[in-house]
Amino acid sequence: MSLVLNVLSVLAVCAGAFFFLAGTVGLLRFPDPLCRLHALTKADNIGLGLVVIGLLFRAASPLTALKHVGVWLLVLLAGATVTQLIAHIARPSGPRA
Amino acid sequence: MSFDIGLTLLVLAVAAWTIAARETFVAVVGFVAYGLLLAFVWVRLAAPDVALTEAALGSGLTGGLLIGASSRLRRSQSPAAEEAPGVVLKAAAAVLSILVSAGLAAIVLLLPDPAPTLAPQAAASIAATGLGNPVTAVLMAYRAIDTLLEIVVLLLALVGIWSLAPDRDWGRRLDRRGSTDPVSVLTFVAQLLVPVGIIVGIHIFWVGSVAPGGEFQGATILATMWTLASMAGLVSAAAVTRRWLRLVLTIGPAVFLAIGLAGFALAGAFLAYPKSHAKLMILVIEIPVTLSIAATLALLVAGPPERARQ
Amino acid sequence: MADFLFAAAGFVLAMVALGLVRVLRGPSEVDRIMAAQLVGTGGIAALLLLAEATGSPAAVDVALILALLAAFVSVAFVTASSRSEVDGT
Amino acid sequence: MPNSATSGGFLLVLAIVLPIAGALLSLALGGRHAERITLSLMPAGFAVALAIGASVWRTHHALQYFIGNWAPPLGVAFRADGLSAAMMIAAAVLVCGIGLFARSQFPSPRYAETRAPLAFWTLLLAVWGALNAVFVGGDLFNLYVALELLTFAAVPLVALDGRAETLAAALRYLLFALLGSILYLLGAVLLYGAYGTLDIVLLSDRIHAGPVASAAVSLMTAGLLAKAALFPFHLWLPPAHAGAPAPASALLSGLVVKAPFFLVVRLWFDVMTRLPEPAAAELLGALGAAAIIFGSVLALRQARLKLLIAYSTVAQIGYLFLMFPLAINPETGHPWSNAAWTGGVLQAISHAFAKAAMFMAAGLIAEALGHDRIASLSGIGRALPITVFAFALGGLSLMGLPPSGGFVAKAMLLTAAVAEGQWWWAVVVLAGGLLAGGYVFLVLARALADASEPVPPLVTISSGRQAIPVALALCAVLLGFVPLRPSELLQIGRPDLAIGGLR
Amino acid sequence: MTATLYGFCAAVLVGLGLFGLIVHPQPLRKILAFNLIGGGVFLLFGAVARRGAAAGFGGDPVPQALVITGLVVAFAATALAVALLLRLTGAARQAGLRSDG
Repeated sequence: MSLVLNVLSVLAVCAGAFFFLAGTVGLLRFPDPLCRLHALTKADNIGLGLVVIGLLFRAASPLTALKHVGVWLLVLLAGATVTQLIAHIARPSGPRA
Repeated sequence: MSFDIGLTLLVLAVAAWTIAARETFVAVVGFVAYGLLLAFVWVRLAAPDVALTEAALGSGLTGGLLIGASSRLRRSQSPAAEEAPGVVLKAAAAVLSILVSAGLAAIVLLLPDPAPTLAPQAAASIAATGLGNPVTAVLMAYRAIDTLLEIVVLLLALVGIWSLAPDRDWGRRLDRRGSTDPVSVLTFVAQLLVPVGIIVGIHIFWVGSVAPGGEFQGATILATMWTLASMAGLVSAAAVTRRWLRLVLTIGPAVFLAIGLAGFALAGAFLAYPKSHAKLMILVIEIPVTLSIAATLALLVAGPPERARQ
Repeated sequence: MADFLFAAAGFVLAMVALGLVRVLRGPSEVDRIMAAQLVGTGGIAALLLLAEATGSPAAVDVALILALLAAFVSVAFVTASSRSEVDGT
Repeated sequence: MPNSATSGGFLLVLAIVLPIAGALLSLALGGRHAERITLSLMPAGFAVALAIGASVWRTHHALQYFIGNWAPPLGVAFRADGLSAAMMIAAAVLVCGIGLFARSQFPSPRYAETRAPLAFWTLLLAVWGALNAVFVGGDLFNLYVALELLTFAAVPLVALDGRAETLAAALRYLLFALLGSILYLLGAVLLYGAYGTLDIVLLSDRIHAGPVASAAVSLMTAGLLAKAALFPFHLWLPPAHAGAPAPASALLSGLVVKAPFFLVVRLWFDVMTRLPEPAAAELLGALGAAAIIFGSVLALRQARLKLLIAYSTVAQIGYLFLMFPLAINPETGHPWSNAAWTGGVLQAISHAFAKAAMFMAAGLIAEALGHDRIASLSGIGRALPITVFAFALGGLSLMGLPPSGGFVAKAMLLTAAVAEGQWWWAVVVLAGGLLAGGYVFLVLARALADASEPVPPLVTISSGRQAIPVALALCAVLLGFVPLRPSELLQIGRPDLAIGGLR
Repeated sequence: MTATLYGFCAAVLVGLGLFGLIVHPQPLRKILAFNLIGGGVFLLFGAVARRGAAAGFGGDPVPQALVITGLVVAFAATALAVALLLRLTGAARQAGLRSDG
């Protein structure tokens, strides 16, 4: 059982790490800010989510699990807000960027 | 070990960037990242209490303060900026800095092995405090006088900041942040985040007696949440002359002092706690202290009372 | 297992370091804010992995605070830059 | 040093707690009550300082107190030896004088609270508490917190009037002070890393010569020098001290810069009891000599009275550091039984009184004339004779003419210089005295000159206010009747004081 | 070993901050540099604490607690310096307007 959980955990963490890689590559390579914005927020939020899922398989207590999920939700919220607010700024002053 | 080397290089790169960046705003961005990485380092150094403080204060609240300052300064041209230093001064400064760094690094290698430590003594006495977290025991019992004076330092910084207010604005509400911010996303986020943050802050404060956490970390989170709410226009600070505000600010150190003085009668010394009630008395101090620190930190970020600019 | 988690934390941190290049290079403010966001998210992920790898539960609390404050700092960034966009230039 | 708290040790706690509690109360009740709280606490604080002095004098031992009954190294100790007691009494007298003097400048508002009185009275109490914390602190980190307390209380006093110049001066002062604190802390960290304690007495037992100790002490000393404004770290001082309101200038120049000096003395004579560093002491002395000459010459060239007095502070701080090369001599026994040690401490105290009196006098003159340009002081001697008299009395001490504390202090430094065969310090002391005579007479000559037409003062100054600088200047003069030998009070509680320690 | 590594890191941070403090003319950059030095000093204390791990604690709790105190004091210093700087900027601008007009 624990072997299965470990394998699942490893898989999820690996997938998460891959998404971080993708997000970083996107941030560095995509040409315009809104594209980068898109790539980044999607990729690293999914990456963190997968890491959290991977760690949930090994969570010691319900409280720890709750904290992990809380971390993810908070980051999602922060990401969504910032995307929203940035899009707000970036559009009017588009050419400047 | 290689992980730590990588982290060290990352910290140093970000720090160097903070110094080298041409624009102030960019340097501030670098500084926030620096604070975050330092929180990481503190975890690696087995100092979770410090990591919590660094995360909340070093990266969060200081970051917010500096970001606000740099954006305000950018709008107004910097005041009579002294001319940039010449090459000679730069070279001399570089030589001095390298010497200091090299000297300190050499001293790190010269520190005695095994290292002197107070950990055994702290462990031996912790039972008398009724606490489970040795760092809290140091802050609230062994060296409580430092903590008491430090809270007074915070209040003095606030008095100092208030003393910068223009006389005509004394007694005005602190409404510097555009409380009519039209960006409703901000309001929404604040409404969602602030209650969560308050719960987290109280949790961090509460576990402090037995686990990493405590009044400074909890209070910082509460202050941050207040600042967020005020940025979204959900709350605004009362005028600095309000009596209840003054009471909130001073109740913590006042209770701390009162219990400290009661120690003369109850336990034979200033800031001593009777063994049977030590934990309870520390808790009685910590609750108002957390409140006062949170209020002080929030007002330190808010700045002096000033008329909102048109 | 701990070694694997450690390595994963290191990898994510390396990604953060690469993302920082964007903070440093700009060119626009928006990029800097986004990169700061990446540093925050990646740092938090690395911290969670590290907490599990070294068995230090308090690191999860640190991650929780960082997540909470990542939102705060981002909002401060955005309000600061939006304010300077509005009445600056 | 006994291994337990001594009787009467609780007085040390009171010396800190009373002003701090007063500051908290002022903040809580508001600016309308701050003045009354301060004035009613002054006698109590003064009594505590006297009681500490009496207790030290009577028992011939340092007072000691362990906070919360936690003995060092885990806990924090407060200690008061003769040196602490003398400084605390001087601080108490000065704070009381400054408080009485400031009443008309920062009066309690009748109705709504106003900014300046709240800030001034709260910060005055806080400075007092912080000074006492510095004077009794027995733990290097606790002293760091005390130094920060002092910085945060002192810096806002500079910018109370909110003008751009004073704000710039306050910011520069703050940056210097912060750099000083962080260097001090860095040194303390190294000492803890090497010896596992921050307690001064324990440290003095454990410390041994080596690169770590040298580096730590150098860093701490450098930081403290930045705060004490010793040349070449003096740049922040003149604008800050000259720009502050007169009572605040008196407090800053008289007392606040003496706290870091006091800590340098602690560090060099109490922590490093067994580590004489003659070369480093020579360097401190050389910086002091440079400060004396440089500060005095610049003082002579100032056009404004308050700036002249501020540059004179830069010079007078220089004298304090002459005691290091003269007192540190591993062959002639305990440094504190040396005249130079006592002379340096006496200079710190008598300069505090003299300089506070002079800044107050300058403040009154500026108030009466509406300006403080030295060139247009003519006739002020007739309008404010008592004030000009106070200025002259203070000047006496700066010049080192008898009878004054400055005379005794400088005579002791001279004696030591001759006795040690280091005559070049004597030349500096004498040259500094001449230059001080120059700038004091420059002011007096202008002030006593008859104006071509009588200048009616803009504001009449009550004689009660004029009496305060006179009283403080008289304190400086009274110190001149201290006998010319190492003072007994200052010797109490010096480490390893043998029976025959007094020469 | 980790402690020594981070001790080196602290040493370099102090040097970097010192350089910035001397070289940068703008006050806000000086404030940032001061915080960098502060970070270095606290980190060095942290390294000292880590070396003192004993009695089942991962580090000596006394320096750790002192670092927390120091961080809070450093924050207060930053806040005061920033407030002074902003007020100075405002006052200088007003003075400039007055002398211009």
